[in-house]
Amino acid sequence: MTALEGGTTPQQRERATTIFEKGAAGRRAFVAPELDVPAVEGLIPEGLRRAQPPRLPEATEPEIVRHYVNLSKRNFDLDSGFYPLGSCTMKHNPRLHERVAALPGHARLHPLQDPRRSQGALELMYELQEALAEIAGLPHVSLQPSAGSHGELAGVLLTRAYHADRGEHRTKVLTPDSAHGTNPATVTMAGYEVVKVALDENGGVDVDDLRAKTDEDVACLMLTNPSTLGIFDPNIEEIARIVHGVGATLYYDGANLNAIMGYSRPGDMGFDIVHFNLHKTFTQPHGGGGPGAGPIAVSDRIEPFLPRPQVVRREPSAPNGTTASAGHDGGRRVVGGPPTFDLDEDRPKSIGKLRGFQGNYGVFVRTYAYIRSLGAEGLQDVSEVAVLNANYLLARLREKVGDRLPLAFGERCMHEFVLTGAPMKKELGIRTLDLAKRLLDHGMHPPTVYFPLVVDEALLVEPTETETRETLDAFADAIAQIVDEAAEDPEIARGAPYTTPVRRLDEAGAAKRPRVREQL
Amino acid sequence: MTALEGGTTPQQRERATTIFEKGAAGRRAFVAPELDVPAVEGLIPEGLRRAQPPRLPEATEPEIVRHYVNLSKRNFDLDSGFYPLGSCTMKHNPRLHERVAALPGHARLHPLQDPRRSQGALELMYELQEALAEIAGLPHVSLQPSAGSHGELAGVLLTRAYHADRGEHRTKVLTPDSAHGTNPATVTMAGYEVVKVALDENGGVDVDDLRAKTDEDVACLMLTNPSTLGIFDPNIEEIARIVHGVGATLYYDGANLNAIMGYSRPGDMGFDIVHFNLHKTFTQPHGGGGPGAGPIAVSDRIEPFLPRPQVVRREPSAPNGTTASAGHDGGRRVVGGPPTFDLDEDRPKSIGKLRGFQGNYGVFVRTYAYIRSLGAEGLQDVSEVAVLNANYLLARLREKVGDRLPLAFGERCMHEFVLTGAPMKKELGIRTLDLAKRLLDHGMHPPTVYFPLVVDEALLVEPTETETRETLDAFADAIAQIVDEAAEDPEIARGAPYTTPVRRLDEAGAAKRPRVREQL
Amino acid sequence: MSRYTGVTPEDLEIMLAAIGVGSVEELFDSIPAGVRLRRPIDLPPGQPEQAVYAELRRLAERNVSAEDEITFLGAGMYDHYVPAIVDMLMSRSEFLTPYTPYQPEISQGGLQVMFEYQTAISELTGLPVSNASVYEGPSAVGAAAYLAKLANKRPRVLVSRGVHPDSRATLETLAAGYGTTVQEIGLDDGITDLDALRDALADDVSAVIVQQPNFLGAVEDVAEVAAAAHEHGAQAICATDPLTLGVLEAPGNQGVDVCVGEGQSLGNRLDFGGPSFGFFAATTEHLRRMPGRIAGETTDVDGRRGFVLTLQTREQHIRREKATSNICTSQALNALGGVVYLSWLGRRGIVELAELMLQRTHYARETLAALDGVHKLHDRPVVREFALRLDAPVEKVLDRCAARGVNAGYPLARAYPEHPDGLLVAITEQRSRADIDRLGDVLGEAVAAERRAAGVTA
Amino acid sequence: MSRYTGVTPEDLEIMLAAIGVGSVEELFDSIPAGVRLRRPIDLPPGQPEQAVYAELRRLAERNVSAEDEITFLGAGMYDHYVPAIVDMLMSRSEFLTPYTPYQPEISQGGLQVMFEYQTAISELTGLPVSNASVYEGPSAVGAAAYLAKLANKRPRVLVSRGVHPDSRATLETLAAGYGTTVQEIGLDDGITDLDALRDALADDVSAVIVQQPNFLGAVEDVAEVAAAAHEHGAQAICATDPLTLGVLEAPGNQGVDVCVGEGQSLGNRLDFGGPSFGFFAATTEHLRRMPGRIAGETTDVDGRRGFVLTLQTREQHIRREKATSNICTSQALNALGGVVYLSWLGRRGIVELAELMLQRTHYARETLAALDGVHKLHDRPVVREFALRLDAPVEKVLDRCAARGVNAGYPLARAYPEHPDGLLVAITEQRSRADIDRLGDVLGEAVAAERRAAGVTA
Ligand SMILES: Cc1ncc(COP(=O)(O)O)c(C=O)c1O
Ligand SMILES: Cc1ncc(COP(=O)(O)O)c(C=O)c1O
Repeated sequence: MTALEGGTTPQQRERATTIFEKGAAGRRAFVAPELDVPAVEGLIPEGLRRAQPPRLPEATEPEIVRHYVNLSKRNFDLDSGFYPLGSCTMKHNPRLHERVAALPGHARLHPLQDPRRSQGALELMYELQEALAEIAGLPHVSLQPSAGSHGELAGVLLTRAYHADRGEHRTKVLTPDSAHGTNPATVTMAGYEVVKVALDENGGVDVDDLRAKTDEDVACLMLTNPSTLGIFDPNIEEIARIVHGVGATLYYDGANLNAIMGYSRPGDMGFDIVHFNLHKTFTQPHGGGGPGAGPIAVSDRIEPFLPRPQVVRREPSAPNGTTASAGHDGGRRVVGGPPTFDLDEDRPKSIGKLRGFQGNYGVFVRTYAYIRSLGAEGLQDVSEVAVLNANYLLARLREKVGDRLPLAFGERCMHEFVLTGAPMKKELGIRTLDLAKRLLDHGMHPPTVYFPLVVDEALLVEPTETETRETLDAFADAIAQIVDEAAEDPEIARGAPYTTPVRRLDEAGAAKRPRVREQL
Repeated sequence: MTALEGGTTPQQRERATTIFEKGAAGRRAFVAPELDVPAVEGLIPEGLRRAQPPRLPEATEPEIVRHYVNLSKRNFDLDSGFYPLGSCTMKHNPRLHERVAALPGHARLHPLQDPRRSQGALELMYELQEALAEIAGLPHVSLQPSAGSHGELAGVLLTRAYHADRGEHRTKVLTPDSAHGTNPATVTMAGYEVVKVALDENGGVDVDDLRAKTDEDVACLMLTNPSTLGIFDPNIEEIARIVHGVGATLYYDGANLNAIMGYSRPGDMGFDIVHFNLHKTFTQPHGGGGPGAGPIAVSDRIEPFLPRPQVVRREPSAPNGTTASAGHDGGRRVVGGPPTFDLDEDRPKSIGKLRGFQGNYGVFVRTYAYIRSLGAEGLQDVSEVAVLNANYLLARLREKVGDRLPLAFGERCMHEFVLTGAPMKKELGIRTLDLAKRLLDHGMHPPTVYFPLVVDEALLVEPTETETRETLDAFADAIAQIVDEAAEDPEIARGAPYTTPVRRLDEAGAAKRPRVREQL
Repeated sequence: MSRYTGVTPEDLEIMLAAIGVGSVEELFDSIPAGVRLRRPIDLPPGQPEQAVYAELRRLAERNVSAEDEITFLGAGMYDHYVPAIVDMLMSRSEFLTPYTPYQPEISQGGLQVMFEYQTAISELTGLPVSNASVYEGPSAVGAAAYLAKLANKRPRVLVSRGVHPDSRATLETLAAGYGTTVQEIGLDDGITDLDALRDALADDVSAVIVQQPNFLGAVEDVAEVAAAAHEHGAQAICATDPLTLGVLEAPGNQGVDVCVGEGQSLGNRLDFGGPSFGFFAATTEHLRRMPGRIAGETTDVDGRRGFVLTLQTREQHIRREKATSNICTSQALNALGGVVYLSWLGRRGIVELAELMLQRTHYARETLAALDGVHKLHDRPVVREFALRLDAPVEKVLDRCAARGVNAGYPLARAYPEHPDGLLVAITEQRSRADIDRLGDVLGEAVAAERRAAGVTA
Repeated sequence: MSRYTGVTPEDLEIMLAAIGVGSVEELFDSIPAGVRLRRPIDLPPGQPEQAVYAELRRLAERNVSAEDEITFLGAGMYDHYVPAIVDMLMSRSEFLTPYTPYQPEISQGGLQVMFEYQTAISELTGLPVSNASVYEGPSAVGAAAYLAKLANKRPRVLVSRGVHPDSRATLETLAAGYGTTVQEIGLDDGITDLDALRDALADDVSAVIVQQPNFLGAVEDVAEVAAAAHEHGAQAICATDPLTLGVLEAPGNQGVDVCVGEGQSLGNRLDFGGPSFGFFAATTEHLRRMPGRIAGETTDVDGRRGFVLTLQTREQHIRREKATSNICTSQALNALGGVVYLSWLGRRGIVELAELMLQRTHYARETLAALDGVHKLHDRPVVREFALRLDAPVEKVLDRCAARGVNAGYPLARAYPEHPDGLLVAITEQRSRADIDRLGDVLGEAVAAERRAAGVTA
């Protein structure tokens, strides 16, 4: 095996050309419907009328299809191989979800359709709220946020509104060192100051440091549990006591919810606000960077501030518009006909809106289908197998490369784990990045690298529950092979990848002289 | 560039494993609906009950998806590159057709649904019959045959029925040397003897030979025009006269219809029976070997024998069931309400059925959409551009490699053309097969090779109308490059391909010791 | 230019110059004047994509599909649930758009799918070899009889009246071509009359054809039929519904030489009758006589495992008039749907699904036969479909049911005049007990109403 | 085991042994007893695929979608035709299932799509830089104001009342976080009151936000707004409907600094409001302040052209609390739909489509305003949507129209109490003249009926 193994593949030989370089003047894919009304000149005053048409592509439909189909082949994807990208929960995306989301009754439903004529959608959203409330262990849900970080923003703004309502003005939000970047970024956007909390020697929150930093200026602690280290914080009850002790809220970053369904609930841990990443635990496909959705569940004291509108169920006995039973309401029995569903805009203490309309409904359809498919038992199975798979893969890796790539903290993990490549770097002279790049030549997606920041040369591995033992074994073998290979010749990994459509890219150069669009 | 250019790609490194080798005992993708009726034992007597379940795969849904997605990546396809496979008309497959064919009103319609409750389907079939009749220039259409060769069989059986009805018993069917293999194979299956007709020096039917062989024993002449040589037979009128002179039928193999729409019609050339390959001219996707459809259009004298049922339009004024207006009927005006459509089984002289139900309706939906999309002008544009593209590509190739790969007959072509690789073989020592295999390394599908049989080292090139000039140029360049490369070192082509998932395969060995299923 | 063609004025100029002609029309000069079309094609003008979509939707909505009613219509095609992964895989460009795999090096995906499909069909039918698909069910029956003729050159086939009417009709049509006489064997209390079969058998019989379960839903004793055929050196051909093979013995284990059938129930849509696929499996003896494509395993020059189309000397493109069949384009994509479906169903699933149908079919049969004026047409074991007799005009009863959103099944009189009062009812995993009970209500009321109308007092 | 998980009993044994525990439960021992869930999750049991499909169909059928009525409802999302190739490409596994392209070597497809998308948005808006998408329209407005704040640190933004009500609401919510005061500028005869705007402008104004066309459908004089903003050193932000830019001047050519908007009309489905995408384009000055992913062109070690996520030091995963935005997962797939749609539409098509909307909108406005009891709410030029006043209760009129299969539009009173009688009517290429005429009939009759009911004599 040489550093140039694989040589030049057909894909590598092709220069990347954009759709703007394809086609020719005058070609088209679109055929306009006929102008069936009298043509009137001058409907737009000259100064406001576009002088030059936008230079969009000019290509036939076959050219466009071929261009994008070939582009797609320059992507690695979850349907083709293992994707253990830590913190991202790259689980199988059932195609049933795409089918049901595409039903015209869902896909072509206008967001402003009268609620009386969108009862199916509202029922679905209501039932999803109920299901998420049960999973979170918190009674009230807003589906509105568009992604995890949007949910975080909602959560911190809710905290602000909650304190403001009590006449309090707080200035700080705590996040542990292991927090995802969206946590501190959110805090800033929401107008608070970030205060970092240290980790203890087991990777959990340093309770003493927390206690020291928690005062009446603290509005909130943002935490994910299990943490981005894959560790369930054993002091969670104490942490909640400390935070609640000063009247702050406890925010749960739900990115790691996949680990605990059926075993624990954020609400039971004392969290006030939780976001869900429907594109992680609930298998909305990632789409190469979205769409997702980041619903939030909250406790009673936060409920008044939830975004508007809320989806509510109205019991048939109640005169319309008078009693709205929002959120979790226990019984489901029907008196005097079926219940109806509505959008409740009348929320005087609401923080307002976080986006247009009612949220990413198409994502809700998929999530709803997933929850109905799996049911209670299936969701618990998800977490059990996710944790089992992670621990098995960890065991296999420790057995094979435990000295070079040791576990960063502890002995076991929840649904993911963090290895440190520090010994490998020191002993073999290859970095975690090199290992990752070399994995590409093995046809696997690398784990998350260099996150969480608290671990040197971090490798965050999340296999998910939908992978088989065979795949986990193959991954462990590939890692071992790369480490062995590096022991012989570290240059191979350092030069990797070799077989991908392009090889290592000049990221620094890209940032220095940004070219962010095609020059026409 | 060396003979082993490209080395080993990641795909090449993977051993092909079948779905039967994947998974593990007990795994599953299917979850059965609950048994909601009382379970009764012994419903099937022991001897008739299956003793051992079929050893089907046992795999989860993610395993199945990944298996087949990865298999798909081992296929070349029309959406990825140029596919100038002569005689196959590999034109762009519009995705609109897949969308409309999937509408539940079409896709989930049962073939035995009462005609009163399948009016949309019957209307579509009726309108398609009308459109195909107009395109063929023959008044009556049966949509039933499943593919071209099935249409051929229908045509020869119709000929048999026609002659039998006249009390004639004929024994021979004529086909030219350039005929597609399905023509003679059909003749045999239909119980006739094949008599070959020679070609003249221009690649057309040798009229003298035809005259010599045409006698009262001849039932039919099967012809494609333009022929598989891409040549429109200039003597077609004379040929028709000769064949009709002895009372035989003239059968049109419609595989090459893409060349002449708007310029000529088989019916006007004197053909009695025509088949259409909806998967060629009318862009039903080929699916890696089907499905297709092979409707036939026939003249008045053949009409009584058409397969049953026929789709008919009934005018509202006529009492139901009394007047069925089958086939082409001129006017479309409606008197007293809209017309209805029905299946007419009452065809006493019919040859019967060629298959179950009414034919490949899903294919008809696509064809209908295509004809509606293009309209009269668009269909003519198809043939014009198909012929223009072929002639342009021919010109480019003659300019670049005309000495090594000359045109087999004549100076120009219709929608496709045949080169002979004989000089290349002699001068450079590589065969047409080698050229084809080397093209694979250029990311293009080779033309049809070694067909038609009448041309030595044949290369049958059909670019189709949906390719751009740029693509044709790239193909000509690739061919020239391969020829030049072979002039330097013929071993490169002889060893090609190098970059495909597998390299040249042992076909002889496969046939000698056939392994046609996985051993479990 | 259209949305699919892209010759710009500039392209045209360059291309005509390269060719050396002055216009596109000139390229058509070789078409003699006498056969030229001298007017535009008489079809409506082209339409934008959205208009074509709207038109096809309009037509779709004039059909009552299995999505619009509770349907018990079967009789050869069945409303099974098609899992989403089948659609997804069938619509991948890489499977949807290639031609038959003539270049194996770039067609390993399709070829391996064929090989896997053949394996699955072989497992299902209990026969060692399968081809990669034929058109569909009835023509597969015709092709099987042709194979028998190629094998033993005998002039006569016997076909059970329990075989699908379309299969029998197709067989007759094709046999008229290849010169085989078709003789029908009647039914006795729902299944093939074995005595009549034995009487008809002789050494000039090429093949005996039976269907399992037969058109009336009854389970045949295929082993008996095969044994009888073999006694006279005839081929035993069985047409079967593949999903029933989850509970019924594999025909290959019952002595059958050729097993064929309609594959629609395996992950293919109804599509008003097609495209679906036909399967074709046989004993090894017949391998070199099989129609259609066959994928075989082999190795490449570097020793890698690979797949090719094999035994092509059977086929029309090589052997021409000596080919064992004229089939060329077949149903590869639909067969892909079939093998993906079978993989999805899996070894346990096919048994569970067939068992579910068996139990629900029993329940439905008993429920309906308990209605006033409704009787079993026969008492034979059934798996997924059964025949009833109604004491009321069947077509009228069907109309009454349809008006209430239930399609009660297939009126047997259309194909079996001897059963003017017959109704064939099909069950799939999509018809729940609640659906069956609803059918019971609706059918019972419809029969009662028709009887009242006819003056019968219940 | 479920259909998505595959730990067989044998697997389990091997895995537990490798880990060194006796059961799966043991792996959850680190969860303290006090926070353990001691009962099963309270949700219904899992369902087979077919049952879930049936349930989701049931829900879908309880909605009246744009497929079920002739709809003129717009107000931010529009019923445009989505070409089939968009669905096809968006559903390819290679685009549908990957994560954000953190490993560029195996993500060139997605990265190049972003680069092409950025180019298309830049062309449309007339601004040199675009990001790769934000969530959707209204939050994009909030993000644009945040960028302005980052740029000039000023405490106040002015927003036209012509900006979408959801955008204004979202802006208020977000601004409450980052500490910006939002002040609304009223409308004068349909468009932003320029005098009021000039009065409100001062050197503490961070940005002025206007929408083109505005919520009432009127074309704004964006250049005037931008000039006024710039006079005080404020940023000019324009929210726009991208399809109207086929006929309306590009905001970038009118002096706008940041142009954002809802991308749904570009090949995205209605989906009851999402997912779609927001676009975000700006002047080069703002490049390093933009929120979200940006793809940039570069080369690999062998000199090949390639694409990467660039300028990541703006982003949360690098800069954390100093990031210019907290956005992480965005709307890449929807943006893919957008650029495929724009490629399909093409340079000529976008003009043709916008022109078609313009003409039909004019026709519809004149047709409806000619009805008794129906008046234009303003006289400004409109492109694809226009506001009317009815001499009848709007919600009741809408109900009457809905009962006849026509959705006549959006009742302005819901967001504009000052227009209790207002109706907003949207046109797309899917609404033909015949549809518009039908709306005219139905609306005219509904208004008349309501006026009769109220005792008005026509
Ligand atoms: C731990 C954690 N928190 C928050 C987020 C942000 O979620 P989103 O990308 O949905 O905004 C992520 C996603 O990467 C995450 O892993
Ligand atoms: C000239 C010609 N005739 C007949 C056929 C047979 O058509 P089909 O494959 O549809 O049976 C073909 C297809 O390859 C062909 O090219």
